Amino acid sequence: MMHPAMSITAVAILITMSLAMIRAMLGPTVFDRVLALNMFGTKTVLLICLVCFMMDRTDFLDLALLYSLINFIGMVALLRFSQYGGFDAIDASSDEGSTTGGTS
Amino acid sequence: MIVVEVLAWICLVAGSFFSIVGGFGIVRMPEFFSRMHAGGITDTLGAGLVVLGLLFHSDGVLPAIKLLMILFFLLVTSPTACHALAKSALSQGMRPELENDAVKSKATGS
Amino acid sequence: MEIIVIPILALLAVTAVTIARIRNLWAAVMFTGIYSFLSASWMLILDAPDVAFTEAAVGAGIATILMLATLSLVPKNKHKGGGIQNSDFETKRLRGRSVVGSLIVALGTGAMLVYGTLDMPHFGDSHAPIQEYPRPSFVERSQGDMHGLPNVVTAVLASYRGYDTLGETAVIFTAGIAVLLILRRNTDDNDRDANLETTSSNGGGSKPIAVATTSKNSEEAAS
Amino acid sequence: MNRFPIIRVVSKFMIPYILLFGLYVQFHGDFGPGGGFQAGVIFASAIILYGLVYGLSAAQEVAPSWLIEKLIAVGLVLYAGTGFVCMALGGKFLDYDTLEHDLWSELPHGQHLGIFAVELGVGITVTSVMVMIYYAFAGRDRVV
Repeated sequence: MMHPAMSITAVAILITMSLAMIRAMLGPTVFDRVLALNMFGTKTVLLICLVCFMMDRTDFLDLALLYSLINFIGMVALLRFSQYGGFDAIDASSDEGSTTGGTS
Repeated sequence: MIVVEVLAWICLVAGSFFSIVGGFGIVRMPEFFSRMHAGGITDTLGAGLVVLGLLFHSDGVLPAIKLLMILFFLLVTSPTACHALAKSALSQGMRPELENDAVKSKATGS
Repeated sequence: MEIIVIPILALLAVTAVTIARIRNLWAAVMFTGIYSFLSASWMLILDAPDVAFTEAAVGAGIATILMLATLSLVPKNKHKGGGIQNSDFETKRLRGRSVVGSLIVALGTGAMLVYGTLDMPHFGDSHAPIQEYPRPSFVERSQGDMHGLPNVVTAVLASYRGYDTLGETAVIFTAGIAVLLILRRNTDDNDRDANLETTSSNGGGSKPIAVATTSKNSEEAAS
Repeated sequence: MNRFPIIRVVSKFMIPYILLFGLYVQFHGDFGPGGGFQAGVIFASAIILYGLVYGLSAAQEVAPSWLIEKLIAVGLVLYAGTGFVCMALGGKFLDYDTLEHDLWSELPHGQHLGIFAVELGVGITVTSVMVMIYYAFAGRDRVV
């Protein structure tokens, strides 16, 4: 079901993606780039939803679901490496982690 | 049916409007924390409205449930990532550039 | 659909050029993430959801983590601050020395590859073996063969081409073993100290040997 | 990441969904997009997320190193073993038509059962290889 509003939204999302990409290229700090990448991921999820509806293949929405889950892992990895620069200083946190995990 | 159609139009067009506004914001805003504000608009309001607009078009229960789950995960993960990003930026010495201490924060090299 | 396809392809091209040109390796890793997002959308539009699924699962999560992990193992000055001029100098030196040789190698390889394709059937030829062989095609056969499994891609991968997939699994197995042999130090064997002392060639050595070698080394150093 | 309590809580909240989605992709791959490889990668991503947030030793308590090492081989053996079972039942290697049975009607039959077993083998191998590579990277950095 090719709906005109969906085409408009898809074009708008593509414009937003290109703007986010400009920020990812310019980005003076690493955080600007991570922010742009996060935004790009969200926009990809929306674009995939729209494409599924435009092609009338709504069983492919699994792909958007997968991206909305996996995008978070990439973000956490980028943050952890930009914060600590590696895997070190992990184990100091693990003991406190068990107590925090117990209360949550 | 015409009501659903109109609602879908409104949601999709509003979602694309907020999405583009956030996109321009992330390019044009002067420094990192205000850009984060612009990014937050697209990630929550834009995404929510677009998914809501698609929800009006979905025929059948399963696509609607999947859309709701996508919306739910987006609304959980994206603000979390933004929060952690802001926190680690603050901890690495970046400060938001306020109007009255713009000179001072430039001096500290944000 | 053209209204989506053309911008996605343009963004893909821009991202690829950016990955090649950018000097900051962390930013390059992020751009590979963006490339994964775009190519997954593109494959979905091409009606290949299985490939898009693989790209989504690998490209955004695991690939980013592994590339970041590799960067974190590289010495710091390669990708932060002052090392940039150093690496620029390195590339300049290499460029001056071997541009002619590498150009010849690249052109020769390309010419051989193009020569290799000359015997292949033309693109879209209806008499090519790939169009002729499975007759009736897998798409028509798989419904009856597979008790009505709808996903033909899975049927082809796991059943009709089962040998190939067995080989692929063996390749993954071998790659995993190879990574273990190269990267792992036996941290979980309680002989971390011994492992630190000995060289990586006898990394599996037991504790007494390690102690013996270190004491010998110290004796040599003393004498 | 003990300076990010919200990330810890949200990760704890997300990991079950990622694992569940991995199982869905594994066992629904015959009907929709997906299969063993994708499911393995998703499953491994969940374990790696746990390792990134809670530390390598916490992840190794969940998925011990020795177990993962064994599972790398178990998946491949499961794949090849399906082929040998087919041979033992009188067919050719990986000829799933010999797996027809009438034991229990809920269990998949014939080709479907073969695909099921083979995809499970691929999934196990891919999961354990990915987790093992992560352990190799992370453990190396800790020692240096």
